[in-house]
Amino acid sequence: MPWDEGLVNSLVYDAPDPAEGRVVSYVKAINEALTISLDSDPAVFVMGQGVDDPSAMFGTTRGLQTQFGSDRVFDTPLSEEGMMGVCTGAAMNGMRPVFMHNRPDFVLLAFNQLVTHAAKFHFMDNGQTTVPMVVWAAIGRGWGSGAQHSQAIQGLLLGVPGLKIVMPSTPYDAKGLLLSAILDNNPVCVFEHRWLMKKDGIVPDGFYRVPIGKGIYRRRGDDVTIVGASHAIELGVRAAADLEAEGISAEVIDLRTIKPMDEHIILESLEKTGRIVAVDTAWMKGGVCAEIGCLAAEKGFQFLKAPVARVGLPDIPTPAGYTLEQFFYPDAARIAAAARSLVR
Amino acid sequence: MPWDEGLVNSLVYDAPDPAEGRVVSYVKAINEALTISLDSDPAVFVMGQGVDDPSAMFGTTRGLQTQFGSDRVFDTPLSEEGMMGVCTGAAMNGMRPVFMHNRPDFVLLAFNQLVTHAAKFHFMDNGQTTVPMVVWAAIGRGWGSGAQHSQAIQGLLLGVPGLKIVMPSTPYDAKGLLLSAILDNNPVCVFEHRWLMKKDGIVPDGFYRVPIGKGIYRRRGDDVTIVGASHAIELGVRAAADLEAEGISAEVIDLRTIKPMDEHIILESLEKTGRIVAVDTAWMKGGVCAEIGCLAAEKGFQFLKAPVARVGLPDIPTPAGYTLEQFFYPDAARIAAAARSLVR
Amino acid sequence: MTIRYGYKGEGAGGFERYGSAHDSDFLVSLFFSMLRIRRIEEEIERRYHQDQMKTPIHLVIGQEATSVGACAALRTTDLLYSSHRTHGNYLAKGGDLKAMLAEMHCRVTGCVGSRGGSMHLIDKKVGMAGTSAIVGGAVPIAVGAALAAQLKGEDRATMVFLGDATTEEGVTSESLNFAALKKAPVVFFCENNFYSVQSPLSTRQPPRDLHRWAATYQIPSVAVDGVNVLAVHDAAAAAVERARAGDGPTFIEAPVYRLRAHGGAGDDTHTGYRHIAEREHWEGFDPIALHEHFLRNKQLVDDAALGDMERKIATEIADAFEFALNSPNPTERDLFRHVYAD
Amino acid sequence: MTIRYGYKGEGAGGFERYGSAHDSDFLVSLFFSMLRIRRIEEEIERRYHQDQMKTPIHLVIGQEATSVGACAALRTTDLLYSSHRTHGNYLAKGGDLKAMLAEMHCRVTGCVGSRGGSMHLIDKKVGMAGTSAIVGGAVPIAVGAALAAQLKGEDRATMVFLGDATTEEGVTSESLNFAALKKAPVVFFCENNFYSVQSPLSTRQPPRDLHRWAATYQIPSVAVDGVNVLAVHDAAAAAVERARAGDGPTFIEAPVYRLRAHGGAGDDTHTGYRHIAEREHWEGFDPIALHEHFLRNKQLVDDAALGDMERKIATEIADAFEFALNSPNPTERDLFRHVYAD
Ligand SMILES: Cc1ncc(C[n+]2csc(CCOP(=O)(O)OP(=O)(O)O)c2C)c(N)n1
Ligand SMILES: Cc1ncc(C[n+]2csc(CCOP(=O)(O)OP(=O)(O)O)c2C)c(N)n1
Ligand SMILES: [Mg+2]
Ligand SMILES: [Mg+2]
Repeated sequence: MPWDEGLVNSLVYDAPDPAEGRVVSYVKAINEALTISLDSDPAVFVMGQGVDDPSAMFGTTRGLQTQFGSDRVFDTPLSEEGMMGVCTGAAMNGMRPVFMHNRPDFVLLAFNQLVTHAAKFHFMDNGQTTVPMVVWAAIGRGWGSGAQHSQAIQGLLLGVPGLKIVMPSTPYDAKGLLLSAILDNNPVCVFEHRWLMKKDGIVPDGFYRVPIGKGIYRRRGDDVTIVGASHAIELGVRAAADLEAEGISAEVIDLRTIKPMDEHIILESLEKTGRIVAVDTAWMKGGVCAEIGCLAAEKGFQFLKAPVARVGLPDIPTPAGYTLEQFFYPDAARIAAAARSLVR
Repeated sequence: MPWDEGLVNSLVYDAPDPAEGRVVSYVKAINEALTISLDSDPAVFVMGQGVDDPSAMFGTTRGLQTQFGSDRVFDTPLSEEGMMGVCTGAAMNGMRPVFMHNRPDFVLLAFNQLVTHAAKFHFMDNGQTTVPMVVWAAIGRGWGSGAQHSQAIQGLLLGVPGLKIVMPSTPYDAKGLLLSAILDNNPVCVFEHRWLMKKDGIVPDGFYRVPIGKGIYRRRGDDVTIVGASHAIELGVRAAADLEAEGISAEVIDLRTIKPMDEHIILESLEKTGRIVAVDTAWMKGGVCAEIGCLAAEKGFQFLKAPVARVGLPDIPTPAGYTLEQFFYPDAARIAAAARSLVR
Repeated sequence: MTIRYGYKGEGAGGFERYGSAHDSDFLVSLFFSMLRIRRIEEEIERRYHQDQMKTPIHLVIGQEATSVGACAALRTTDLLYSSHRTHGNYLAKGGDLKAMLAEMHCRVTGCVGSRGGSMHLIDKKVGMAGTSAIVGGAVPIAVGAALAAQLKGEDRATMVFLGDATTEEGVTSESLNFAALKKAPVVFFCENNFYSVQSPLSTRQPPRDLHRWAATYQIPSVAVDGVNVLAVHDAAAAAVERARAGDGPTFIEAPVYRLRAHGGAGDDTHTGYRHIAEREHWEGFDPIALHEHFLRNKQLVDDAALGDMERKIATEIADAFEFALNSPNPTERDLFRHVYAD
Repeated sequence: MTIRYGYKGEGAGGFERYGSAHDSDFLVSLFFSMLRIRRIEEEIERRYHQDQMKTPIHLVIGQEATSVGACAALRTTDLLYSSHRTHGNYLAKGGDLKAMLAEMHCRVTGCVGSRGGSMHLIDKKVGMAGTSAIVGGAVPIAVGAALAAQLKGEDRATMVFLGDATTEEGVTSESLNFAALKKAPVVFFCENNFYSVQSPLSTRQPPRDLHRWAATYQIPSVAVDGVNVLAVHDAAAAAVERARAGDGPTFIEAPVYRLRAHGGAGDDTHTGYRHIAEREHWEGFDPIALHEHFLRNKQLVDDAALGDMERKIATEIADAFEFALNSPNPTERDLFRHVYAD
């Protein structure tokens, strides 16, 4: 039940230029990654609440059960922790499960299995086992998602050894990173953002990978570095455009993966700009913003010309109402303001 | 069954000077806080696996059931999430539950109730409800605690609005902070460290409070600030002593509470020393160390004379074996080395 | 097959038997409450596409008898906990319609000041004590509320509504076990509508009777016709009695049918996850039509009476929407309130 | 009362009936396996206070029949998952004693290179596939392993050991439900020793039969005498057969008694959480003594044979401890290995 369908459909993104290649929707890009993986490796299976229903997990799993059968693409009971354990056990025994959730909030029910089991088995049994599994969820926002259906939990998982965390921001990355995640021999969390699903993009046909652990420059600039991932960096790119009008040249780094984090690209850019704004879709305290900010002061101190700035969520639960949401969520303007304050 | 009893008993701490006041063990201090709370407020009850058994939660609940009855001090089924929800429901209806766990690892089973329910109800229902409850757990270390019985999860919870997190380092604080936590009208996590339980300290008789949200100087110094809490700051104090011998004057701040975090005392000290080492018992990435380090570069940048340093756990699960543990856990020497590197 | 989950109750027949025990005012009041909820839901549904209500909705059209029958067995001081499907629970428990619609319109006058939306219709004044948008989230919380009442020696019963899929969440098992262990004064009211969003029971559980499962926790468990408001009431009343008497929890399973989509406006049967024949089959057992039929037979209502009810309800609904639409939005300052309690 | 949880089995009587179906070598081998585990546990216990084994221990003294009987029904290629109480499972499944003791001595030659300690005795070569120190943690994982075998069409059964308290964890209910739904080839072996650490069942669950509870998930469930290695074996064999045949999961409840403390060396009954009379009562139903009695009656063993066994076992144990104690410690480099797989 993507109740936010209407909202998401109302979002507007610049259309990619078909001259540049094959234009595919974000949702279709994910669907292609799943199709290719299921097709190329019998060990892959896809499970999750409603992956076989008419809404097909926002459309990402559309047609998969018909094509690959109900043994490999199946609905699950409402048992997040149990099913996370089932994935772990299957992954420990030669399978490559992809466990899809509507919302990261539901993954919190399975933290014991994800954090204390899936992420640690390979270490605990001295490498006898590998746990190649993907936990996929789409961060919600708007239309009353509220405190219990909008939580971005990447910050909670950053400090968990053994896990990888992927957060795409484009259809190209959504497909390429998901393909990499499914082929990875470790548990990988893929956190999408519901608002990106309306995006179209240039997406190559067939198989390709986007490496896990490598960030990418979305825009080059000299005055300040805006770094983050997913929907936050989408806003960062817009902020950079606004800043340019004021003569502030912002460099924008899309980390693509939060863990492992590409420290090299962050420091490389910081060395040039000396200023950094860390952005994230989650709470600022002790999460991705904090990690980036601390990293800058720890390993890039000699480059820093100004305080580090972070733009994420305030230390407040997500309100459900429309008006309150406008005050709660940072936008491109707030990122631009933060960058401006460092440069001026 | 505290299997690490022998290990903990083998730890050595300097004995407090009886001339300074009443000497009480760390465990007894907690027991006093619980006794006073149960005695003074009929709304308080204590529950947890084995709180009424002969080992009495490391001794902290010794005698409570006999004194206050099995309605107010009771053992629970092995159902962490369910019992966390029970606490939440009871707290929403006039009670003040204290839910005790042997290990923070077990709290991970209850994250859905703790993070998505207890911490958010007061906000979600517009203040109609308050959720005054305490979630207590003792971080384990050594004697094969390993990856699944040693997790310090304060870093995972730092970004959760609505929660408070308390981490005492002395018997005095353990009692005073627990009394404050039980009187607080919000969900408060109290994370003890198993190794501190061997400590004796000067503890006033009867009721007193240590405020939640205020740090304290454990030692004054001019060259570098060592900041953290719990067992980590215990090591920080030892490191400062070693540094003094080398003529490095370290200031040591015990945050006492991780959330809310006393930013003022950190910045006040940083203004003087210009150098900061963030220490924590948990993983360094995206946790308490990262938050402190980011804060320093965000709000204390003008004071910083050197990079921020963090000393916590590497991005590796906890090994069970004795030898591996020695390589895994940072000690006072490692904190001293970090401080030294900033000063030299 | 076309009808995967059919109606197994006694239909109109059941009403005669249960009816005799109740006076006519009560019988009519139950009808009025169901009709009111139905009309409110229909109006919400009608207006939903105007996008003024920026909130998910989970309509209870077809499931009115469970909320109304169960809540008729509760006092205002008794507590009700609920899930995402809150409308019927909130209204039947006595929640204020104006505050409900204002909440759905994201106004500061909403029952929770626009912080919760439709999944958090809470009004503690009338014992609508809490809801969770996380399936199963409210179940242990309700047990905790019951424990509090028990510890304080209050004469208070607590009821929690849960769906069939909620029984798949481990926490529900944990809650049943603890409630049974402590003889907590709680009633687990399971609305079994056979689906979780668009997933049928068959893809989620082996064939089994939910009330038999609950019974293995040593909890008295019954199955009751969920479209018969009288049967629901009597089962709930007995359970609430047991709770008050200190005899512990009860589990009630009520088969019902959701005549609309899981969420949003309109029905989504056409998408193919369930057969149109199944919905039509259940439309033949509309809880309101069945009860009306019974009342007419007993000459307790006639066209005139029904007309009056409809007019009364229509006016109330119109006023409430007007209130909601004319209410102010929250301000930025409101965002910072109630993050922490003093 | 002094004996809260008494033995309800047939005692020696049960052996005759089950025994007839098995050849003498098999009957004797079961005895040898139990005796071996007992002696190993006793030696671990004897040396534990020397603090050379810096690891928690959860002895299975008194519970040997469950591990031995159940594992005798498994092939090496079948998988066994376990909890914190691993010693019996590991040894009965064919785990290497030297690697076990080295692990407990924190040596690099340990079965998991000193990363896991006694709660992670894993040896995939012999199908000792995984353990969790988190109660209930291994249960859904075992179901996942069974699902993998099912999807790959492997002729492989998976068994998971769990304790009575493990049935209180919601995830166990979730696991039963999913296993039943998918007819997963898994056997849930529940050792009901009536206690969770020092907490009796009565403080954790209402009075109920665990196997009846499991049965409501449409899982064939049986109770079997946990001190009768033959009864355990036959029940396990039937369950494993069912799994292989594609008929789905089985739940086996075996009442047993832990004759030692939950953790550590020695018994802790004197601390008062259970009555000394209860332990003494169960000592009268020692699984090894009962089986020895049966074998002697059938003249399958005599003092001489037993003496040989004891000597054989003693030598093996001495060698294994020597191996462990002479094994090198891990180095710092080992810490960084296997954090992530390539
Ligand atoms: C833990 C969790 N998982 C998934 C969801 C998404 N979800 C919302 S309602 C729902 C269906 C629940 O079905 P049921 O309990 O039968 O209640 P019904 O909607 O049928 O009244 C689901 C899966 C959720 N809110 N919480
Ligand atoms: C989730 C969790 N909660 C608590 C513990 C602490 N603990 C370790 S073993 C144990 C007892 C488990 O009892 P049972 O399942 O009956 O197994 P037994 O020890 O009796 O064999 C407990 C409570 C744990 N390891 N994991
Ligand atoms: Mg349902
Ligand atoms: Mg037990």
